[in-house]
Amino acid sequence: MPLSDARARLLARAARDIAPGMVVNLGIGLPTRVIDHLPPAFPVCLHSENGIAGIGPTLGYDAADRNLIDAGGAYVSTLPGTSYFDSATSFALVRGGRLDLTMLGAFEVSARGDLANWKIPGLFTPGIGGGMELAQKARQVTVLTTHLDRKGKSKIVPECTLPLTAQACVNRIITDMAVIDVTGDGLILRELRAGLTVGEVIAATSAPLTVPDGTLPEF
Amino acid sequence: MPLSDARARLLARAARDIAPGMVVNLGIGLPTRVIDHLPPAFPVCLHSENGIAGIGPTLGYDAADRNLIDAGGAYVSTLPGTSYFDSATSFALVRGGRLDLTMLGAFEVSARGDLANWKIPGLFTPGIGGGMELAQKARQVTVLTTHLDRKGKSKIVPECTLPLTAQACVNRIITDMAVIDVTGDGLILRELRAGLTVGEVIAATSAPLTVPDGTLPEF
Amino acid sequence: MRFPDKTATLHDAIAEIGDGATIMLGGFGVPGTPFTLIAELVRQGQTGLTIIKNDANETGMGVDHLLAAGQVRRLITTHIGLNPRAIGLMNEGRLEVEFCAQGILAERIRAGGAGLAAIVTDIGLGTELAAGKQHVIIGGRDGVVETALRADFALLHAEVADPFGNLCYAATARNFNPLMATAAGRVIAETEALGPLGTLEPGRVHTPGPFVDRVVPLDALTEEYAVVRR
Amino acid sequence: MRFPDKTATLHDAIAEIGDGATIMLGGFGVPGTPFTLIAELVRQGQTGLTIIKNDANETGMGVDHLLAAGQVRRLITTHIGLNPRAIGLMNEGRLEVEFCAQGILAERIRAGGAGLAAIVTDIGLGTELAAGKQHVIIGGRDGVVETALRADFALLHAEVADPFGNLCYAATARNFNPLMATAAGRVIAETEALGPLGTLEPGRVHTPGPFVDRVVPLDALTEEYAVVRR
Repeated sequence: MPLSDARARLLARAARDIAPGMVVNLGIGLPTRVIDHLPPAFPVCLHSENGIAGIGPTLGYDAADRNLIDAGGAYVSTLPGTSYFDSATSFALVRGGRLDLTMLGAFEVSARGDLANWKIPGLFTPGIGGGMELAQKARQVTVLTTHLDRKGKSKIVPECTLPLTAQACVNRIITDMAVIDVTGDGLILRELRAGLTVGEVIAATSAPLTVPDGTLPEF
Repeated sequence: MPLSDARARLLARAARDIAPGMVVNLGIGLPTRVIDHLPPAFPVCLHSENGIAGIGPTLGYDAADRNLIDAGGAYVSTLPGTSYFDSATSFALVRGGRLDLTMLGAFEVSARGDLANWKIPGLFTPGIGGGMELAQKARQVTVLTTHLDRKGKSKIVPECTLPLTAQACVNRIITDMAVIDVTGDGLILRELRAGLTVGEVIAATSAPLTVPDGTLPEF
Repeated sequence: MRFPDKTATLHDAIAEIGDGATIMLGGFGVPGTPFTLIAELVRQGQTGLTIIKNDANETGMGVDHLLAAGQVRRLITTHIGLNPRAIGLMNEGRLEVEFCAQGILAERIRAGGAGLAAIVTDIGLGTELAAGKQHVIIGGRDGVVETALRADFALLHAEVADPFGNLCYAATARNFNPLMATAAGRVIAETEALGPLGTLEPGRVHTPGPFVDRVVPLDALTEEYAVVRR
Repeated sequence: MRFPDKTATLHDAIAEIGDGATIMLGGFGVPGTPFTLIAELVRQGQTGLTIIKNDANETGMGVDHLLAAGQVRRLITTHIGLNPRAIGLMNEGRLEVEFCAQGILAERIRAGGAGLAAIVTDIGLGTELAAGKQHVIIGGRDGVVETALRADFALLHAEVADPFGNLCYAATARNFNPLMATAAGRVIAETEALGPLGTLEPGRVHTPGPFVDRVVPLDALTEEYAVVRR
């Protein structure tokens, strides 16, 4: 299966975790793309940490409002019901428990849900931005990532080696190979990408995976 | 001199301490009345802790807006340039150093500027309201009060006996008898109400008063 | 994309509140006090409540009805001088009252809403309001730790709302309302006017919809909302 | 009563800033960044500055000019990933950088503006951002003490202002601007439009006039304010 198709399945699967009425923050990169996989007129409120709730469709440069961006710098639009607010209010929403779900990228996720996605010492030190608070305080934290890094190594690891974004914060991992839940009993394999076997996923995962009895759903 | 005339002189004298461009909070009671002694179109911004800066004239019941009051419950009005804000912002203005002057009433003021104006144990326990922060954080705190209480006792005392509103917060005391500054060297008599002698003011003041050389101005 | 509709009936919104709940009530004096929501709370009769509100209103208004009905166990407030019943109940030991400096009450609520544990301030140092509170030294200076406040419910009064819960407050009716909107598990707003989505420009919204759970449109305003002629 | 007129020329407003000043700069990316005030700061050449800003803009924009001119000693920020010069200077040890979690930077600034000493939060616990910071136990739980930030100057960008300094921000250009407006000894706002007193309805004001010291009307907007085509 070509990577682009696997990624489309990942995104479509992730979109199914967005329930009607949720307030959701989609991180830069892969997570932002989930929105394209929601049904039209789906009742969800997209938040961005630079001070907007209820983000409408992304606009091209010619239609863009120079003052209306999301935290990733994309030019976005409003909908009836959108609101703007300052940065303190924006993170009050996150830390105060009003963000139902965030989907974030990852460099590494550990077996107990530690997340590292902001710093590679010596190589990449851009600063944490809003990621720490999203990871630590959203009611549900889902990581969207390729299962393997560019060198073919598992991004799902027994212990993170990179500086943490937040400890024990990830609830679910959705990759191009599997859906994995992070629980008090460790990582549990929930779903497989169509065409893969349990053995293939276990082989690609350096952290221990629990596999429930019975047939796993495919996506 | 009748009390009402002495009070008018107190208020007129207090009004002269309001400099052009100041942001001022006038406490309930006597202080509120200072505004009537300012010249028309005087450039001052009146703040009230319930969330308004730039208060306009007080209105009668028939002209009142039910949603537009000051912290004392008086129906007030707006001017071009008035703003509304929430209670956190209102006190950010006070504690953050943007309130140039507050004028407050007092039960007792001590020789080092301690203020007691909110509680008489066993008799009167309404709660502190915004008074503590006004007293502690306005850049200039002026007490407006009758020099003597109803029993003829000095309200300017060596040490407060009532629960404090704030320690060492008062900069100036304006009474129906005198203007007194609170300094690192104690209380200094600055001005006399017309017709009174230094001896009369000293006799009416239970805290020690320093009297500068020369003739004191009258008000 | 569209947003969920949070409009609810007065009865249903208040019926979610159980005995023993902690409830924040917006308002500073009359402006911003959710009199209709409070009246329904009196009608339904939940008891053992902890109320967090700037003041206790005046005799025959708002909080006074809850006090008269014996529904309030504890009151966290800044000033109750206009409510003789509140002072009387406190003096008789039948109502537990915790006084805060007004701006510190605002900050404690805001801190709860912002997911903070506490703020550190010099307000109250050397007075009885700081007595018994935890202290911490910040940069060599003594500070009082004021813990964050959250509630089970916040009852608010808005001038204009949309069904998603975007709220706008009138004049000085804003006061504690937008702070409390962030600081409760469930936020119920009564509103004088309810318009469709888009009624409020995005830049005019005082409380963003995601903070609000229930919007109760008011059919009419009772006498309590009117100008008080003293 | 009327209100003082705080309008000033670009030159005079920035000339108040001395070498070694701590300066907050509004903006999150392009929206809300006071590019014209920054350009004048570059022209006047004050050095040894501490800059507090969400980000370091991008190459050739805003903060980048200050960095290129060697005017910045220290940067307190959340993310500089779009400015290779900032990262380079930091890695070479020529720019001191303090990273904060974004919402914690907002809260620290807000705390400074609100006259608080610090806030206590669980954000960053167990990560390097909490390393070396004071801790305090609140209600049995570990908290990180994040100290309040204040600056000598705040430079802001408003969409509309009046001469008293009431400010309104456009869309997501609000971001850190209203927080910084409360947290500096002197607050200087550039504005795209300046109207007479009364231009802004009292309920629409984002930053109340009393917080602002200087209002600089912009004659024109430079290219830096425009949509960025990547």
